[in-house]
Amino acid sequence: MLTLVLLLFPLALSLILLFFREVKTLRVLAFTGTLAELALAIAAFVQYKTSCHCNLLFSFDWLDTLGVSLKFGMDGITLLLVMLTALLVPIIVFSTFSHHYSSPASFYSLILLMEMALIGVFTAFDGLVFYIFWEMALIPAWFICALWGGNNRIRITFKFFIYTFAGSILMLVALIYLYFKTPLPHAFDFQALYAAALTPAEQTWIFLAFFLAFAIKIPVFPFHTWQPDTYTESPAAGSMLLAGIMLKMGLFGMIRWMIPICSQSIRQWGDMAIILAITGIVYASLIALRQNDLKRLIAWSSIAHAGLMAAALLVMNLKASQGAMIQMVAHGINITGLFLITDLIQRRAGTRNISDLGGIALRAPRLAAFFMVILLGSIALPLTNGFVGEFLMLLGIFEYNALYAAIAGLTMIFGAVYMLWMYQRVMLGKTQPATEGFQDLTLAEMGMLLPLVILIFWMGCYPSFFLDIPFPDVQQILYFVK
Amino acid sequence: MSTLSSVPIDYYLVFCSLLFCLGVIGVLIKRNALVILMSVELMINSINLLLAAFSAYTNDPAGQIFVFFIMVVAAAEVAIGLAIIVLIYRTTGSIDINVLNKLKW
Amino acid sequence: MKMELIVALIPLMPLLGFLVLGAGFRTIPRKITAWVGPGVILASLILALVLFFSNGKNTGPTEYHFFTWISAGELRIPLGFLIDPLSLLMIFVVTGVGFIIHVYSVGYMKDDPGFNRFFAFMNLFVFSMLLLVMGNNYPVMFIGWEGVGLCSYLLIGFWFRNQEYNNAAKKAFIMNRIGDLGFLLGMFLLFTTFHTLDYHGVFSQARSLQPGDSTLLAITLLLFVGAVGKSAQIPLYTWLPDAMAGPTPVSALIHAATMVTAGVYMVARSNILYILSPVTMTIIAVVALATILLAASIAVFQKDIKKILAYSTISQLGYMFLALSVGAFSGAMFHLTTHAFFKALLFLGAGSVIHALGGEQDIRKMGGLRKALPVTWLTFLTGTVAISGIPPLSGFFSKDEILMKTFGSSSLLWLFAWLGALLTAFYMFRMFYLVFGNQFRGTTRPGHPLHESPLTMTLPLIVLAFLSFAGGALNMPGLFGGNQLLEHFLAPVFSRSSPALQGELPISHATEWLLTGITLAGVLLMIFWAWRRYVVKGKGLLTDETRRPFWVRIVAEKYRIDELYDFLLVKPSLWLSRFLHDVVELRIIDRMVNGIGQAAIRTGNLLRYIQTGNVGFYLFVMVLGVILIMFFNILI
Amino acid sequence: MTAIIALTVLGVLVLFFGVIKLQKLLLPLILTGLILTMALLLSDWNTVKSFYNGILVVDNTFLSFSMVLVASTFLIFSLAAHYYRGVQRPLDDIYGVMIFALTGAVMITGYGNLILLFLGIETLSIALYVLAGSHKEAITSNEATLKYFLMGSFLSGFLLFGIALIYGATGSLQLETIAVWVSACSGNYPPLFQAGLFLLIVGLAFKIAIVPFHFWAPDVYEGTPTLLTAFMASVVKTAAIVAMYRFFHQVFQGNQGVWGNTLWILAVLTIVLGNFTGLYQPNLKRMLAYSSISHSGYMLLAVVAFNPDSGNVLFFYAAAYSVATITAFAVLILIREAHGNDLFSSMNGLGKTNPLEAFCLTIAMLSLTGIPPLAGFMAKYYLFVNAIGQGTIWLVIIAIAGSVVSVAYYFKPIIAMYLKTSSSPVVMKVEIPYKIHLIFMTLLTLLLGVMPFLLIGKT
Repeated sequence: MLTLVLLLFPLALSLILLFFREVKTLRVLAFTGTLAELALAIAAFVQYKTSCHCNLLFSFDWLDTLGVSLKFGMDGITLLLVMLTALLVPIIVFSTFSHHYSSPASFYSLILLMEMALIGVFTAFDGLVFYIFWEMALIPAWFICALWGGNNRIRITFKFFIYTFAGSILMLVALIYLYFKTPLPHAFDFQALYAAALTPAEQTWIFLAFFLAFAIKIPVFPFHTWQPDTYTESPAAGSMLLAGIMLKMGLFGMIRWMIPICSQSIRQWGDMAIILAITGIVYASLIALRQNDLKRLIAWSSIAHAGLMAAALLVMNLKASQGAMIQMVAHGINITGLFLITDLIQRRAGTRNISDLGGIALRAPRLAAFFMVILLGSIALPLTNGFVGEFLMLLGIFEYNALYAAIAGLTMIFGAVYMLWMYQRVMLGKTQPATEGFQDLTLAEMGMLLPLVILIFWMGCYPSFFLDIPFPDVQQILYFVK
Repeated sequence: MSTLSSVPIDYYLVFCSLLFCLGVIGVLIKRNALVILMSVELMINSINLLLAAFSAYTNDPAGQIFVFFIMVVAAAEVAIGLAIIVLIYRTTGSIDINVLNKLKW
Repeated sequence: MKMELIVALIPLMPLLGFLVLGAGFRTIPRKITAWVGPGVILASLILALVLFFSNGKNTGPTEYHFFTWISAGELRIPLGFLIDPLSLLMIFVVTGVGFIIHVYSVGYMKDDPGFNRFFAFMNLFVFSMLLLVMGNNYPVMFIGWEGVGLCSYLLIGFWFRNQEYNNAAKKAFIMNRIGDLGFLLGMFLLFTTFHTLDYHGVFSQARSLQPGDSTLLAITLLLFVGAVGKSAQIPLYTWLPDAMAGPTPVSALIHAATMVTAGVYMVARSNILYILSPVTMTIIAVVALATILLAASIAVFQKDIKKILAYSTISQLGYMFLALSVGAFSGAMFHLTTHAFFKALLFLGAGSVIHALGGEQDIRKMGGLRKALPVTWLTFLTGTVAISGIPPLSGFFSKDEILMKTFGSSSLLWLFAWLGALLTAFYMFRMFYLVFGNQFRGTTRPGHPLHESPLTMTLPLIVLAFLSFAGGALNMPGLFGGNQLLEHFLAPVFSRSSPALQGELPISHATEWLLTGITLAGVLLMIFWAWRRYVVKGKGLLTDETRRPFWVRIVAEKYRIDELYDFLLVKPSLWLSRFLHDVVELRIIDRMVNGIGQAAIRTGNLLRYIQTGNVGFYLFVMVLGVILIMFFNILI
Repeated sequence: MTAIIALTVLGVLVLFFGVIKLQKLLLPLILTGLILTMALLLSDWNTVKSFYNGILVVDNTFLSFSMVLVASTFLIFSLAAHYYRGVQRPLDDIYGVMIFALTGAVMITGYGNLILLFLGIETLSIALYVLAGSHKEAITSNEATLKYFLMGSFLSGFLLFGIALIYGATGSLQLETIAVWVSACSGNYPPLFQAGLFLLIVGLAFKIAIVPFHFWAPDVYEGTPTLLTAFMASVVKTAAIVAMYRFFHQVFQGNQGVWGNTLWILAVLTIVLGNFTGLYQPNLKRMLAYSSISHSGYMLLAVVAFNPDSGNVLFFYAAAYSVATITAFAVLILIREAHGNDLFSSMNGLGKTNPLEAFCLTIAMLSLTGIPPLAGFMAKYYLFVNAIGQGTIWLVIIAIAGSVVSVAYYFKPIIAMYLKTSSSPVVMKVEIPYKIHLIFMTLLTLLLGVMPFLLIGKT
């Protein structure tokens, strides 16, 4: 039941928000609402932990003629991502307070709608319901990016929409096809789908369909071309939602839907996919070396990280998968932090161009400190959240194929190169005209960044807490694969 | 009845088909709305004949009843058709079907 | 007091210091910082002593587990510490030298606006370094390993207004990262072979392996890559000279005494693995020798006082690796220790000189500082003599031992090592004479006369001078009637690998005396030459450098290695980056994606012309359709 | 049966009201009449009767689809008040003819005899010829009616010929009898019958606007007064597709027949051409015409993958499609009034000036695209499940490729309304009932999407 509340609460709130005009009230409502959602998520977590891992199932026969049932639930994997979502959204909402968006009502209600859709994606235990939310998430995302985005947003966000839509609709066919392969009575329930009897050929086709959908969403090289532009053109909140959470949809889909269903064909064809992902790591990192736009640079770095996560999931061993799971959270936190900082800088200096910035550390040592911490997280320094994930993932990949690990490991070096280069150009050196009168962080802003920083260290120093949450389910899935 | 059935059915079939095709060809090659209308009538009449023939051969009155229906409908259609042609003539001063092509692409 | 607590507190004290100073780096007054910064280090030094004496007799390794850090499947990485002689020695070096340098910094950084930040970073460094040496498994070592890298980055770029410094810092971090990747892969291979990353587990299993095992070869090589990065050996050494951009105490602590020796520590720690893979040992030996000579030769022509010391550090590290490569682990650790003393001393002395000259680092603008800076002069002299290896100073014993062991393994190696020793003596005294000999060549700024440094700086100098004078006593070789304390102390750590060492031929005392004599003679000759050249002839490097022979110029320009790397690595990767973005990304991939969309729209534009608006045409096409349908369905 | 009678009476009454100058009461009369018809239809739900020895068969297929038709008409009529606001001339004729058209449509959802099929279609068509030209002054309207009439009568000739041949082959016009005959010849049919069958298909394909018999659709849609275009796009299409479905259902007892490949190809052609051509249209109305073509392609998919469930699929699809389309046309009417044209450029900034209307149009567009959780998605989903169940997966893949393309044009109005700003924003005056009507239809779209079980599996 709690799951359902968790799902419907943002929806209700987003509808309520539409009836308000006053910006202040809207902000307060949205923020408190999202905080309440976070509280709910935590409550769900507690219940999950205490009540012997019963996965808070809510089920309702929706289209029994078509074997579709509105089935929502929580397991460790879900929980981790739901918590991430519930945590990041308030921060994102908070970060928007300093902006003045036109028609705020729809803005905040869209954000909440998005949250609802995301939680739906994560909690869906039914294939079709998963797909429905998957598509639903696209609409608010598109509107947020398109309505409050940059100058040539129309073309770019449209490309984003149609590209991702094209990718995911193939998944629908795959799902329906699976549906008919499920043991009678046909059902979309994920256990049923796992049990679907497929010939190798069929499995390969389904694998391709799924992979395309997820690869575009994540995005995995070479399906990434929509991503840098979209991240760059989107409003800050949009970029955070896309990179911080929506990206995880694809990875989540991989582990929850693709891997258990087509493990055979992954064994057979997975190498192609892994090679793509790893190519993407190097490719994106290299390109990131020469980006002048902060957001764009972060976007490229995100492609690199996502590639590593995808590869880790595809090698299908426990370490890599666990690493990917924790890295999903870590990446969500780090990239949100990076976008937050970018946003702060852009609002203060009026530009995002690295070449126009510099010497901010002189004016804003606090900002410099926070930035450094988040940056360390994203270049995977030990005792920060980034390391645990990358260590496990690389170890897992290494066990699968040492060469892949060696190449994927380059991300450690390249990541350091472009991130430090960026930090040096933005924060260090002498001040530029743009950064002369740069204000240091206000208390509010520090309060906004603090949770992220705390999590960065918490996850870095005591990751066991986070690793234990999804462990049983990841183990089960991988056991299932064997 | 006997006179009808003294001719093999295939003859009717071929003949009516020919008539029908004539009508079709007429529609295709003519540009004058009125003539096209007449060609359509030709098609319909060929069908009427065919139906009549069939019903005669199968001793089933339905076909012939159907013919009556068709005649009625055809009449209605012609009425409407003429009205439209008149309308067109009023507005464009011609009944050439290709004069009117504002609506395209 | 419980042992766990003490052990835990040793690294935690500096961490505490970091947190305090870091949190309040704008508010805390300097006075307090001046006490807190060194204080925490002193605290952990004392704790280390307590630890040492409390379990004085049993030097056997004791492990302390605190909690499981990372766990996935069969992988369990505890956050645990291993206290054994080796780690104890390192703890003492780190905290001891670290403390002295902290004290020194109080004086040195007195007027710097970033006073608190500096000490925060320094404490953080000590914390990471302690983690590195105390960890009981590779990942924990790796934490420290990367942590010290970070601190070195932060401290090299301490004066971040200057982008040159920032570049140096970045270079250091990235080169270290390259090494770290090797380390990481090495760890992975370790895990896949031994299914554990604890020292204990790994070594106990490794002992059962055959010497020359191929997996071990790979592991050791990968780990060595890490060591190369961290300890600035060929080919990853170029960051160290640039690292001199940092404040001098940083150079003393991080880039001379402790961090750069982490590689040595790591190899010594995994001695069993290395003993079992002779090929790696050979490679190390070659790399080490090459580094010794290369660095030393470059040092001869340097003009920047700190750069000279940096290159000398590189070559000294080379000596340590040489020792490791011939299995003289305790020798390496011995040299590590003494080197920590005298190199720290030299750096601090240099710092005092720079301080006196108001930031001047070019030795051509120095000279005759003896009168102005007596304490510095004397201590610096001690350091110089020590590093040149003149008895009875510490450097002599440690280096002598290494040379002996090297000779024991192969006389060819010894020859090159010997050459290195001579070069060392030469460039060190060259520097010494140029700085302190003759007349002052520089210019003093008005109102800023040459002055001896304050007590906070000179006192550490004196202490270190004493240490580097008497440090040899730690491990007096049997030759001189010493009872190799350190060697025996460390024996339990290296005993496991000693069986494999039985192969080495024992050297008779006679040969030892002979070798020592030769070395000593050469060294003295070099010192004499340096004296002739720079004091008597008084050449202050004022000879214009264009008339130099080609090879000299090459050496003077550091063999153009930096340029080479720039040409081989930096430029290509930047070019590749641009190529990928401008051509592959925009011209190929993205164009393909957009192409599909545009193709669709074009098709649409073409197709819509079917809708001609001409009824005749419509009718015709329809009939055509009918005919086709009929044709295909009935006639066929 | 009662429903048909009721509708006929209603039509007559409308004309009568016109004669006695009760223009004001026309719409109330019609709406109540339609509701009454609905009631009548509902009243004999789940009863199977046949009238006039099987000419008209009243079963759930008939009832459900008739309800869709009547409901759509109802929705359209409730737009009429606004649409004909300024018009002085009496409207009884137009309304009456619309009702008669509806009657024809209802007839062909329940024909048990080809005669009734023909009569129904002709009733429908002839009425539509009139309606298409009902805007006498507009030359476009004239052109529309001319084109529609010429092609319509021509193609109904083919239909008729087809019926005649079938009659000749099977010796009967009664579907049951034909069915018996068909099952007798077990798979291999004489060419005479096949020819008849395909001519019949062609005749119906024309009404449904299936490529290559779609040519009338774009032009006629554009020329016809918008309200009536809505009628064509929803009612006529539904009726025609049902007619086709019914024929196959009755005659072939729900198992695949010789027509499979042909329809397969026609469906592909329709989907591809409809979607691609839609891409380049400058104005909303014509775009909707092509969209309707592509949707007839999708509906055809249900007939291609023929199985007992196809009826349900078509029913739900028709309902979802009709609602969305009528919503779109409803907004289109407003835009036309405000700007005199319906170019996308004239919709710029609508999101700011008329948020409600913009929102409704957006929902309609998304539903037509097939975005969850809207009716359109469920319809497409149900369709695909049905089709893939029958193993026509490639057709489905082409279909989804088509709907990916369709995103491009369905988003044109959305982008125009929300992302573009117009130099001279015009705030459209919309009276409350109209707004309510829009909201109602939008909610209907949402409802069908969220609770599809209301309609799925009901025929």
